[in-house]
Amino acid sequence: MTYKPDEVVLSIRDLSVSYGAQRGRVRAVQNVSFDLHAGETLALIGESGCGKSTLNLALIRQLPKTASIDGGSVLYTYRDGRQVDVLKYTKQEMRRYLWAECSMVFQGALNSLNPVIRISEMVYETGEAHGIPRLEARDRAMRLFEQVRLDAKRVFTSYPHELSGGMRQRVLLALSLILRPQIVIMDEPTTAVDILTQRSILDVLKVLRAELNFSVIFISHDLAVAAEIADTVATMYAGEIVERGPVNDVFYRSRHAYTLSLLNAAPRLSAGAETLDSIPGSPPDLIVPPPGCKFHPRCAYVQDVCRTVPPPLVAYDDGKRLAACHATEQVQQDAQATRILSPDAILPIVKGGVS
Amino acid sequence: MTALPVTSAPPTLPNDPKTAPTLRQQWRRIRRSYLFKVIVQGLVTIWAVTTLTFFMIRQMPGNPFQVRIDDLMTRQSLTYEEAYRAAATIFNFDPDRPALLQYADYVGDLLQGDMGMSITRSGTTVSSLILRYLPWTLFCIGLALVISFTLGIVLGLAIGYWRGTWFDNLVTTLASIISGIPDYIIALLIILVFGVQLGWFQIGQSRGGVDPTITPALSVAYIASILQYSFLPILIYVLSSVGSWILAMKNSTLSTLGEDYIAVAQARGLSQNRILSAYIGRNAMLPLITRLAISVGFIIGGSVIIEEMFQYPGLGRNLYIAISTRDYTMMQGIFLVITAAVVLSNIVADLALGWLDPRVRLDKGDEL
Amino acid sequence: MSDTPPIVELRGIRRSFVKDRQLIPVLQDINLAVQADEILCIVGESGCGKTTTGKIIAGLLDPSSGEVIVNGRPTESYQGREKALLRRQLQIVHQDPFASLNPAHTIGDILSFPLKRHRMTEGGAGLKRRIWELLTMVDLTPPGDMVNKYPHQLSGGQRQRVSIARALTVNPKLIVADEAVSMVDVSIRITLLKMLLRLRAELGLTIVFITHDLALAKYFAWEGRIAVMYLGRIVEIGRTQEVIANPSHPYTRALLAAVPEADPELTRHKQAIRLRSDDIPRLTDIPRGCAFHPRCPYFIPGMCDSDLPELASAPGFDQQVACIPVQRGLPLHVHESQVAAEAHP
Amino acid sequence: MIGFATIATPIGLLIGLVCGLVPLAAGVYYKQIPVGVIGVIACVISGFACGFLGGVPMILLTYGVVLSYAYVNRQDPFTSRAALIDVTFEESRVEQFQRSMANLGNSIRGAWRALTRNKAGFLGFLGLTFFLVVMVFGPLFIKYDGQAHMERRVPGAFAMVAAPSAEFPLGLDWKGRDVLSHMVHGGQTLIITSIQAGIFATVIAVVLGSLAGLVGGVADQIISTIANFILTIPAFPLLIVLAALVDLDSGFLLAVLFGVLNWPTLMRAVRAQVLSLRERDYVQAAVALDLGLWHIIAREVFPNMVSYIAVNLIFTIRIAMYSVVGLVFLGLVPLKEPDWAIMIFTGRQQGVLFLPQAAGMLLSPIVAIALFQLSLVLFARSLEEIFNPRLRAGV
Repeated sequence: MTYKPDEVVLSIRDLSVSYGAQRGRVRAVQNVSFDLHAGETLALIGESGCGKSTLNLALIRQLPKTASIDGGSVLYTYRDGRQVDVLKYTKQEMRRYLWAECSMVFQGALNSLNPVIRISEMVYETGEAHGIPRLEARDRAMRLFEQVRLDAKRVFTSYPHELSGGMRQRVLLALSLILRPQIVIMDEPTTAVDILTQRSILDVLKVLRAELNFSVIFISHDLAVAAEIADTVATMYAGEIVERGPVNDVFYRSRHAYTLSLLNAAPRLSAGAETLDSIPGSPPDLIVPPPGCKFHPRCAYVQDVCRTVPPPLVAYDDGKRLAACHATEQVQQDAQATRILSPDAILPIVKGGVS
Repeated sequence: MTALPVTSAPPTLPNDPKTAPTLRQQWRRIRRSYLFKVIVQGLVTIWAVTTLTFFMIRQMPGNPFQVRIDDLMTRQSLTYEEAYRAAATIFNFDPDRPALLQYADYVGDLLQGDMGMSITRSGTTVSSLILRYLPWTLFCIGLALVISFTLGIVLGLAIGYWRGTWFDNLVTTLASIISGIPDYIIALLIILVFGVQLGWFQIGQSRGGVDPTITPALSVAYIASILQYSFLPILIYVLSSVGSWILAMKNSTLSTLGEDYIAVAQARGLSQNRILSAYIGRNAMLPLITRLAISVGFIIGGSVIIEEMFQYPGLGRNLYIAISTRDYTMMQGIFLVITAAVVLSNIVADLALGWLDPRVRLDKGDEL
Repeated sequence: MSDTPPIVELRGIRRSFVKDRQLIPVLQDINLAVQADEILCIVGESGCGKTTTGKIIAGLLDPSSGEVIVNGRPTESYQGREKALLRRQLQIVHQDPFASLNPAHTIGDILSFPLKRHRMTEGGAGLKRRIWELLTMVDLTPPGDMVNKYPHQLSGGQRQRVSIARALTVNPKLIVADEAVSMVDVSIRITLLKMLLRLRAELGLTIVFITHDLALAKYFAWEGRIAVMYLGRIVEIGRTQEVIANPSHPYTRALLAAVPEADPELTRHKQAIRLRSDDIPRLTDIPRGCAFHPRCPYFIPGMCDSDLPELASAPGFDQQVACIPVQRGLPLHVHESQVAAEAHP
Repeated sequence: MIGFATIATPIGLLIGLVCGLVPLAAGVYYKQIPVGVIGVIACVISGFACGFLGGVPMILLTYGVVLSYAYVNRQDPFTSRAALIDVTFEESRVEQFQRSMANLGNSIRGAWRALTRNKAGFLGFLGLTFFLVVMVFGPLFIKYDGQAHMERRVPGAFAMVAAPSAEFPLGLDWKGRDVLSHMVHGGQTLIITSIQAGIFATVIAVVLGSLAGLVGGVADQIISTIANFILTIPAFPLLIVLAALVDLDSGFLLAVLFGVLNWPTLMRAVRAQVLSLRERDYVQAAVALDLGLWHIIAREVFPNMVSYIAVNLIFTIRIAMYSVVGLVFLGLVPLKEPDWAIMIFTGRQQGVLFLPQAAGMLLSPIVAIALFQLSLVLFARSLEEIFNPRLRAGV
């Protein structure tokens, strides 16, 4: 199903989450707002501690006890058009909403399946929890296992420890689609697996996305996987979304200094000789964040205004792109000049160098 | 220090054709199977313990003969000769027979399943005595274990899942208090405080295992009296072990709660009961199964004092009597049964673990 | 190649481990020469034996069979003082920043133990000066803050720097970086790699860099060499620029084609090479002949599944490769079973 | 082992006072009078309790604590933030001594903070201190009432036993003797024996455990089979047989016997701990740096095991007391009076167990043993924090 930019499935407004800590409140997510459209794959990229995982746990209300949602709304649109704020749901309503409307694939493939029961039992219990008879749950699972290129019969009756890491991740992927949810949140699904397994999972994901209609929130610290899979990309830093836009705009015409410096620190295999430069300093303290733009202590484009005035999230190209950076024009110019590789600099691997 | 190198080059991997397994192959498969190894190990341990106890108890000062003589002299104030003659007639025990020969006979009989005759209660075989006392101890300890294990699992799971509540704090403090105090101290506390001071139940008259006046039959009265007499020992066994079960289960539950598959289960919208039972319960219980085997040995140890205190006709008390009267064969018999019980519970625990936890499947490639 | 002997050479190295009553052959016949002053990257998927190889190079693990030759002499020939000196010349930096430093010691202790033990400095003052220099060398400034801290008070990146400083205390000749940056954030990763490159130039170090991230390997060892490992064997080794631009072994080609790139247009036009099967064989029953043949798209029955390919040169490639069809310059056609596989995905 | 009772004498008091002068002087010099005074008290107590053995080490400890409050090393290069060139690294002997004493003081204060932070643990610590103080200093204030007192029999009462009264707060025992004096004097043998037993079992377990863990191979197999073998036999009945075997008059032999019997469980835990620590990266790095086997055992592996061993030592002491009291209770070990366990045994033997007025004689030892065991268990919790560098330093 292609990405329909006009149909919004999930719209998040000013969502804020904070943790209790000895030294004070850690503001992990600060008034984050974005829309997720039908069939869209939105990649959330950022380094550890930027709040992307906290944001996701907030969306499915699985935050740890020490965390609290300080404000904002998460408006979900059912297939029949009904709109509801998930944050207002009771425990019971939440349980019906989870997995049927919004499912999740966790990063730890090795530990995401109950080690003492068979895969079949997990399929049946998921079905039962949402009123799907056993037989239908079984058929859906078997078909999904085929689609993710698994030996359905063998996998269905085996225990988790009898499957390899890659197979388990594919079982999780299939399990996340068994109730045909509109949204699937994927938290670094391919970080814990090898290169070839990662490739087969990404290919399978593209095939599934084409055949079934669901949108994806894809969390990753790996820019390459985001570049490959995302329709739109959002960069997060210190709990805030600092840039959002179509993938090519964000990668080639980045409008935020942090996004550009992340890209300049990410090696590209086919780019031959590269001079990368890293981001000095270390991630900010979320209890007492630096004044003005939180990235200014580490930013190469820092100006006086950055140190005092927090940059507003401004819309560009009539709303298709958002960025919160005082030096956005300068950043975009440098990005256009450096990010696009000239064709001869690209190593032949890309052209499928096989006779 | 670097790991020790494996000197042999890797052998060529055997992939023998799948013909019908010959008898020799089948025997090799059984021999390599896990269960077979465990049973053999168990038998060797039992044999080693019996031998050790056999020789050790003979080193104890005095022997059954002298004890009976002293007893006759003090109680019936007989002279040494009279006591000696009286004792000699009853006993068929010859004190100065070399220990090794005694051992040879003993093992010989043992292999035919005969545990010899009790020395002090001459005329009755050790096995008949054990069969008379074992059920009582088995009943008490068995019931106590079942109660304290299940209670421990349920309470531990509850305070683990609802940690931080007042219920959690209350149960945790209580559990750590009673797990800190030895069983016979609890027994004394109960007897003195509830029995003597508050007079809730009469300690004096509850001697023995059941009210002798009721004819042993499957009647309600008989069973009721058994329960009434064994109520205190069982209560004390439960109190002395339930504390550690609760704390162990709480820790195991807390660590299981941190696992990813719990978060995934919750994200799948499974009901709380389903998560509590199939996910947290089953996984958290696994490490406790192995502890179950070890605790059997511990409770049997404790039963010596508890049964002695309540004059309860179990193996523990009779072991104490056998030791004080130096009844060698009786002691050997009881030690044999106790060690066999511990070895058996280890095997049962392994089997249970194998059945409950698929990762520890017994038939790891070498099916029995 | 300089005429001096390789700093560490592995000849016919095999290594097996025993895991619950089963003998698992992790390395089968590794032949590798690490030249002095070079940067050598060892890449491969998990379970290919690259960490075991790294530990054998650093002398921390004895091979089951085969020979380890250091500066031209087999390790057994070193005795007494010479052996101790050799031990200190080969150091290692581990992957996990949380486990590589002893939680019970302060950073000052960690650095002073080796310095005191081998009397690298004289007196308390000399010791402090050397610690100060080392901390500055790895950009852990101001040293005053670092010395009395415990490892759990530092970030992942800072801990790896302490690990590197600790390795430098004994003036090593070779450092094995076993996935040394893979658990650190992307932005700090590059600073650590640049620092390692700078230290290599300043101190004349040889660095063996082990990683599963091909793009990182390409960046770090662009001037050096790269060795690709699969199921306990080296399948391809040569100068990084050749191996990346002109890969010879089918497994390397599949890897390079499979890696996504941090560049949307680039990564979306890459043609992945479909393998004939996704599951990796177990180390306990490695396929006959070339271990990759069950998955290789260019599988030639009779050739790939019979004799064992050895590392050798091949027409049209500067690097060495362990693949018979490539060595014989045969054109690589997609195997017919591959076509069948595409009929019903 | 030095029995406490013999040393707690007035001369010890004198030694303590003399040693106390040092922290007092330091307190005055560094203008930390309150800390100095605490130092003096500490010296007096330890000097009094164990004479020189207690007094002299206490001088160093208290001096360190006093110094740590006042110590600022102006010249320490690492605290002065100066640039490399203009920093002088020279440090005289005296300054080095000062700095090491300050560090010692700081670590003691760190330990105290960790101890007080864990409420339950601190409660346990207070309990133990109470018992030790009563054990060491009690005998000075309450005379041991050894002979029977016929005259105290309550007219017409069946036995001499008397319930607690104003004159005898814990009542009289079956020979009309003051239960309070027995309680004060009765703790020593029992507590010392249990501690000795705990130490023996722990030492054997740690040595064999580390040996099995580090050396592995044949040594590991032998030690493990012996351990499994001993574990199969229920500990208590075996102890009964052995107790009868060896005619025990002193607690010391009983402690050794208990140590020999109870090391397996702890040995297995220590072995597992050593095996896991041995695989850690920092141990491998120490091998690479050629720091030597001794350094690896003593400085790399052991510090991470200390909190583990300390906690297990406490549990072993607890089990030891359980067994000792159990043996005495069954009358299998003829320990001399006055002893808590003997009070219970005689209570049962004389048939006074069921007399309400015997509550004083029976309940006081039982409650005392229960409380001592409880404080041991609670104290183990804060031990975990004292020895764990992460918890202590990372406050």
